[in-house]
Amino acid sequence: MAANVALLGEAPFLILQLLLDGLMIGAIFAVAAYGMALVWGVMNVINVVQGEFVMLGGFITYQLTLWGVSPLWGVPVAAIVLYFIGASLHHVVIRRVADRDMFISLLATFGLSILLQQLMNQIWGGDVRTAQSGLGTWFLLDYTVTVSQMKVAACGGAIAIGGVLILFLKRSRLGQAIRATAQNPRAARILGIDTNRVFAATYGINAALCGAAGALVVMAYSVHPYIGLPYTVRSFMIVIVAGLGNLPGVIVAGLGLGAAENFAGFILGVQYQVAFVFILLVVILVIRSSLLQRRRQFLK
Amino acid sequence: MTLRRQPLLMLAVAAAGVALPFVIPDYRAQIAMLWALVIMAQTWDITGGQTGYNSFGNILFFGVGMYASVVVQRDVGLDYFPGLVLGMVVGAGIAAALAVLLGSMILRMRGHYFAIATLGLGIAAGEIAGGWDYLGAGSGLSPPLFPAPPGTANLFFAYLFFGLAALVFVLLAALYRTRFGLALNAIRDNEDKAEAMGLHTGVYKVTAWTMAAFVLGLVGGAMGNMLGFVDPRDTAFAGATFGVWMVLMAILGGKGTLWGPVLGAVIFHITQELLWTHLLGWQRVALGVIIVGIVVFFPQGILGWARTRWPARHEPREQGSERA
Amino acid sequence: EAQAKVEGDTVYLGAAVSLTGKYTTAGEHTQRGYDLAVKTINDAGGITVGGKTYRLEVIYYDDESTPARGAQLAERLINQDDVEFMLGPYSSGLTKAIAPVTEQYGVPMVEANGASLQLFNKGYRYLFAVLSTTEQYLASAVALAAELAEREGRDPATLKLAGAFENDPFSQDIRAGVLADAEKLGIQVVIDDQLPPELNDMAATLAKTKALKPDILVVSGHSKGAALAIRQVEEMRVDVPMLAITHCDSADVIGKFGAASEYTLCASQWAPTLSYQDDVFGSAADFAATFEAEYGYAPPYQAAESSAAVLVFADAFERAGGFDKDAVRDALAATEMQTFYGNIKFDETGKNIAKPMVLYQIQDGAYVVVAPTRWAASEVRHPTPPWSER
Amino acid sequence: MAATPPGTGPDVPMDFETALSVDAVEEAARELAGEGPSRDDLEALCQGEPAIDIRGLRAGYGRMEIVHGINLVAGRGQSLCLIGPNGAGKSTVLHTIFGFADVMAGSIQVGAKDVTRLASSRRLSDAGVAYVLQDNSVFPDMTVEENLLMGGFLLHRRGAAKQAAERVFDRYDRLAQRRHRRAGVLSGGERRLLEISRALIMEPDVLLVDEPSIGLEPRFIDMVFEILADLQRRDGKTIVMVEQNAKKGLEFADIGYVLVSGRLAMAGPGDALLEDPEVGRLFLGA
Amino acid sequence: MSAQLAIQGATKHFGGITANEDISLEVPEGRVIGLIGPNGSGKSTLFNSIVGYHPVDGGSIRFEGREITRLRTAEIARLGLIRTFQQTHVFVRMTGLQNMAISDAEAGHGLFRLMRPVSAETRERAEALLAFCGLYGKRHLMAGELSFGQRKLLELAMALMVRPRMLLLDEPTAGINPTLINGVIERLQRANREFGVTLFVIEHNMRVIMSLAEHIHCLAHGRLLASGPPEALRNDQRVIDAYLGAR
Ligand SMILES: Nc1ncnc2c1ncn2[C@@H]1O[C@H](COP(=O)(O)OP(=O)(O)OP(=O)(O)O)[C@@H](O)[C@H]1O
Ligand SMILES: Nc1ncnc2c1ncn2[C@@H]1O[C@H](COP(=O)(O)OP(=O)(O)OP(=O)(O)O)[C@@H](O)[C@H]1O
Ligand SMILES: [Mg+2]
Ligand SMILES: [Mg+2]
Repeated sequence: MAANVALLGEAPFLILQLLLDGLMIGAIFAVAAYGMALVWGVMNVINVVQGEFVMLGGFITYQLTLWGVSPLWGVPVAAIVLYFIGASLHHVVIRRVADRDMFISLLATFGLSILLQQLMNQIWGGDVRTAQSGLGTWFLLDYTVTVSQMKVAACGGAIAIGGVLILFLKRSRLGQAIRATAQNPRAARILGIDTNRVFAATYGINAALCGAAGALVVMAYSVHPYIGLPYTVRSFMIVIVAGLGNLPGVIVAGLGLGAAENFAGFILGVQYQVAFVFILLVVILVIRSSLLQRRRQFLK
Repeated sequence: MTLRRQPLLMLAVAAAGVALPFVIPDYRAQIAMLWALVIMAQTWDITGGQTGYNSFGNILFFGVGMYASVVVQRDVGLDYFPGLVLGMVVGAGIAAALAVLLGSMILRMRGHYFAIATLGLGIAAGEIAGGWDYLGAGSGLSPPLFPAPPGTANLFFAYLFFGLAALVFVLLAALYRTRFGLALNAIRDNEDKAEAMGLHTGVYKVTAWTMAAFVLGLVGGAMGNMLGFVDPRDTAFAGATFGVWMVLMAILGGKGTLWGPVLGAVIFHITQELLWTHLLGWQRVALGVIIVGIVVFFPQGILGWARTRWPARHEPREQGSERA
Repeated sequence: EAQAKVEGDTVYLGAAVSLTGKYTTAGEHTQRGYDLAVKTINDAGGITVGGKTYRLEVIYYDDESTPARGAQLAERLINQDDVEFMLGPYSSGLTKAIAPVTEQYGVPMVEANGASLQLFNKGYRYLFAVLSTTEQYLASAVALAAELAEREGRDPATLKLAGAFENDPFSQDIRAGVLADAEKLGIQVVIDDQLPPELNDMAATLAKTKALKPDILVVSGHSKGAALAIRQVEEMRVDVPMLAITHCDSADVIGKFGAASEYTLCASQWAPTLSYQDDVFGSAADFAATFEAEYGYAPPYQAAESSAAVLVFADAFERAGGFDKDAVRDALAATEMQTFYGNIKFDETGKNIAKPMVLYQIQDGAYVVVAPTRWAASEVRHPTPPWSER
Repeated sequence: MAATPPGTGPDVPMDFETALSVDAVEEAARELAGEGPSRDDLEALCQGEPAIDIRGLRAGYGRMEIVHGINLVAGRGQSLCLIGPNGAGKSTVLHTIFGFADVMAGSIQVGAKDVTRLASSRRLSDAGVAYVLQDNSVFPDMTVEENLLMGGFLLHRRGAAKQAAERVFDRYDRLAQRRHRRAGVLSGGERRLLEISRALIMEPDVLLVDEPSIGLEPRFIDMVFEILADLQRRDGKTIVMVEQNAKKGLEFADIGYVLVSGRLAMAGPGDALLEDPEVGRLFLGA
Repeated sequence: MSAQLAIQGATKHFGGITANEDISLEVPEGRVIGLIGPNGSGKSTLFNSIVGYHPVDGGSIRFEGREITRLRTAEIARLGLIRTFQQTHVFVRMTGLQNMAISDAEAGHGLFRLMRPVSAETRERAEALLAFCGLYGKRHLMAGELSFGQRKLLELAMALMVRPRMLLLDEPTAGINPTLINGVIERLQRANREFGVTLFVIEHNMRVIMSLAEHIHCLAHGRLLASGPPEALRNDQRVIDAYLGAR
């Protein structure tokens, strides 16, 4: 461990490289986290299928490349397909569990998550899939630092998606309905807002965001049927750190998490990278909860 | 479940527990697993059902017990059975100590924050074990072979887990009749009010979780030996299987009831075995469908559903007007 | 009590394989290897035991890539399905979970995908492995590096090695083998990373590699590790003279990454170009052709070794002249045969000592055997030119 | 008849003069009511063409039936007040009119339109029914102005909602002063005012109001009733309200209905009920 | 005689909102004291501060001579200072009797004392108090199945089960049928007189507060506006302006 820290000192370009790589994966986490924040805030559902939506987006994009379509089209196509998948899942399952104990929806979405994992495993097989975007690589500092153009595009795309989402919620009619429903669903209903459709749309938008993220993932990294959990868990962490209803905070937290994780993997050894993330999650929860306790409030 | 029929039912289950390994000897391994699952569901329900603290990370204690027991057997140099017993006890002790330590920190969180914190702990534990060479790191550990002819190992574990399940059941039945049981329910129903009435809620929550941890430590300690191989992520800290199943079984049967977790575990285990046999490769798709089905159609569990269906059957209810 | 599972003219073998979960891909190769051998044997009239001919059939369960499930399924195969002969699962971890069960019941198991050396120091009597054990996987790569260094007039002790190994029983064993070899040759290990199973980004390890400039980079992590390594080494332009990995063919790295996979060294249990042969499949190349005709892709070695396991059982049944478990076990222990997959002879611990590993290099878009010298089809291309020149 | 409590220790006195049981009140009310008012009695109370007409309504939540076959008619521009003990089903009747509860039998007609099976999100747009809920229903993180604009969510032109909001601000200075504040920080009375005026943006014909005075300080209670009176007299709205403060409610309303255990026990003009000694004893706590 | 509950300069802010500002008042032992004031004037906030729900920003609170400003809710409750809630809080999935059993402070809250079955005495006292509050016939019903008014009564019975030294009641009659209100008033008066429980009551219902309280404090905008006996307060111009309105 000390050796790793020393190495950072000897080869400072590593710091830049780790930071860039961390920020780029962090941006993708952030997109999935937007969706989770939305569904959580509006419907009071913690959506555990988040990662599987990302995975589906990746497979859809991969399928496009098999048909000879450029994977860059995967971003809009996966988003649209996932929107409809999300809306139908809402119709069949989520709508029936959403107004119950939150724990019930947690379990229901968990069930969906293993269902989708296995379904994809049966359909596409368990293989690792990637899609070549055809974009190249930039080199900085005399070839020591490499920046994949695809990852930069993914990062930029993620931030742009976030911006569009914030504007959409603020300005559009559906966005307003979503905000109103989030704050008081009953009141929204007495004003003639069809909250069920708002929920379906919210859930669909969430799925679409994840689908877009998945398209970026398959181009910048890789997908396979069991890739979901890390995205779900990281979305959750990001939302907790940023605080519900704080979309700009989500992107900052996402980038921060990506970077922190990368540095932790480097310094502690990659085998402890995942442990680090989860312990960080617990530590953040404990700290937040004891700060609140001082004011006699609770994380709930 | 009427109160009057309880002893009869318990007698029936006890008879089944004693007789089954000989009635269907080919299924001894499954019978042992069944009772182990029953215990997992029962212990999950102490916090999840009775106290309203839904944990996704109780698998932590199971895994700790499993590793502790195998390491004790490996390093202490006792014979098989003394080693196993010592290992189970040490594992349970460590699990309980961890529950006290971690519980006093994270049981302050409420609702799903607690659930997620426990999930994080469970996964982190698996990852740490997977990186720790003393515990065999990613290669896992192999416990000693059972020192008896084939088939007896399963017989032994079937009775061990049955005995433990029965003991846990009886103890919990007694516990839930005390005011401590009521205090747990009070926390579940309205923790603010429980505090406002002067209850030491923090102490009770930690105690409840510690009880669950202790028993799970025992189960894990024995389970490692029964399965014959300890893998950090897929056996010991198997959040995606045992970890979730215990929650599911309790909910399926009816959480917050004495019989619910037992019933849930039995139905779940049998269903799952059937799926494995008949739906090769698709069994987890089916499992997903079943999970969703359970929470959509039986959110109160089978017992809860039965109760709304046939409401008159439980608890004596006196009609008649009170004194004016 | 359980009767031997030989009904009429059918002999049943039991197997738990990974049809779902993280080993799905390789599990499928395994299952297809078993199926193909069974089909080929049956089509050729089955096996003749004690003057009577029998067909083979395999009873499968899905172990979901989890050891706990695997152990239970072994119990179930033996107790409920009354299977008396087992084929192995995929991966060392699963084999470790199942072997104690088969051992308890004295059920012979021939396995083809559990390479961990630790399986063979437990004193198991009923476990037989047709494949070479883990310490051999990348030993030839490390030895090759040392040899090449000497040829260049360099002391092998000045070499630096970087390793990234998935944190599972198989790769951890490989790691142990590589570290031991490095120590023996005096090679300095500068990176020793253990990749978590859920990792999908090796950037941190590769950045370190760039900083430390090792002479050899070794990566082991099933199919996913292979794909990740090739992709990110290219993307990050990591210049390393020698890259050696496992699971090239099962991950189909040539198909996925094309030119980026050039120069990569791949450890393999088997190659279609080897000159072994047997009566059932013919030569190694014949097997490859049969497999490709059946399943539409070239057989990865996981499939080949699985087919070989069935051949070993068939041979042992015939020599045992019956289906008594212990007689079959003894026949297995006495195996000495050649198959399309290689020579097979078990030592007293049950591992195959008659077959070496081979080392491929990807040259001009094809797998070419470069070591050991006996089968080398071509000279190794070394060092890998830097990315700026490729 | 009564189950006597055992062990009534010396420290718990048991000689009370006053009743303390919902059941006791219900029992008495049921005796008083006998069969309850007939459909004809109710129609007689309705003046002009009915703006809302409920026939034989059975409704509840899920499988549980709470309202057991009631009729209700109120004419255009009339106000009707439902009173009754806790848990009688008063709020459930309003819920049912707006489609928040499950109808098991019967029909609900608003104006000329049968709305029994209409989705609740379309009752405002298609039938002109607006609802002021018993508990708080503002959007706490939106400003007062945004809340009013949400009241005009169904208006497809944004300008129209804006104009309607301006009219509200012209009328109620209290709200105008606070138009850019978050609604979450309003006081109870201001919040009630906002809820009522928001319900009026779409110019509904029928206004359902659940316990306008609950939790309000005395001054606000008067203010809210003034607003309601204004709406009825000046704008000719039909108002159906539930009020636990039965005295206030009956003083205000043209028609009073007494609901007991999901059934109509009595009905009559508001002032007549107010003077009825039995009603006074049972519901006004006189 | 020094007051049982003494509040000195209690101040509480929520973000920019001042909920309580420098409130000082006393509640003498054995009396019934009222607290009135417009909506949002900080009445519930003051109660919350007293029972340790949230700490005050400034000032001190003493109960029976003991500083309780920084104590936690449960500790304060164990001193015999119990509150009820504006929205009812009962244990909805437990029966009335169970609700009472767990409220029995005399049977003990220590872990070991809890690990015993419910004693006969506890049960008897619970039944008697349920009868006192008119709920004896419903003692086996889940508290969640009770009507709103009945839950309020159950909450009162639970509070009495603790044998509190002082009860803080937050709008005990809000949402209760006017006829039943008379019954509640009588029960409260008896509890005060015969069990010797000090009562500190928030109410908007003037009829209730005037017939119950011996002394009333009125808050407005988070500050103490006026104090005095009911009659005096009813005619206090400041109170009329801020709260009661012209009659
Ligand atoms: N969402 C619901 N699901 C099931 N039961 C309900 C629901 N809402 C109310 N109830 C039950 O229906 C009955 C009538 O409730 P309702 O709210 O209509 O009474 P109410 O007359 O308005 O009483 P209050 O004066 O206390 O507001 C009560 O017994 C209540 O417990
Ligand atoms: N937890 C909180 N966070 C933020 N603001 C709060 C909180 N609790 C109370 N407030 C605010 O403090 C002020 C006083 O509230 P409080 O509940 O004490 O009023 P009250 O006198 O009890 O009124 P009511 O008669 O309506 O119950 C209000 O403006 C309220 O919005
Ligand atoms: Mg109501
Ligand atoms: Mg208040």
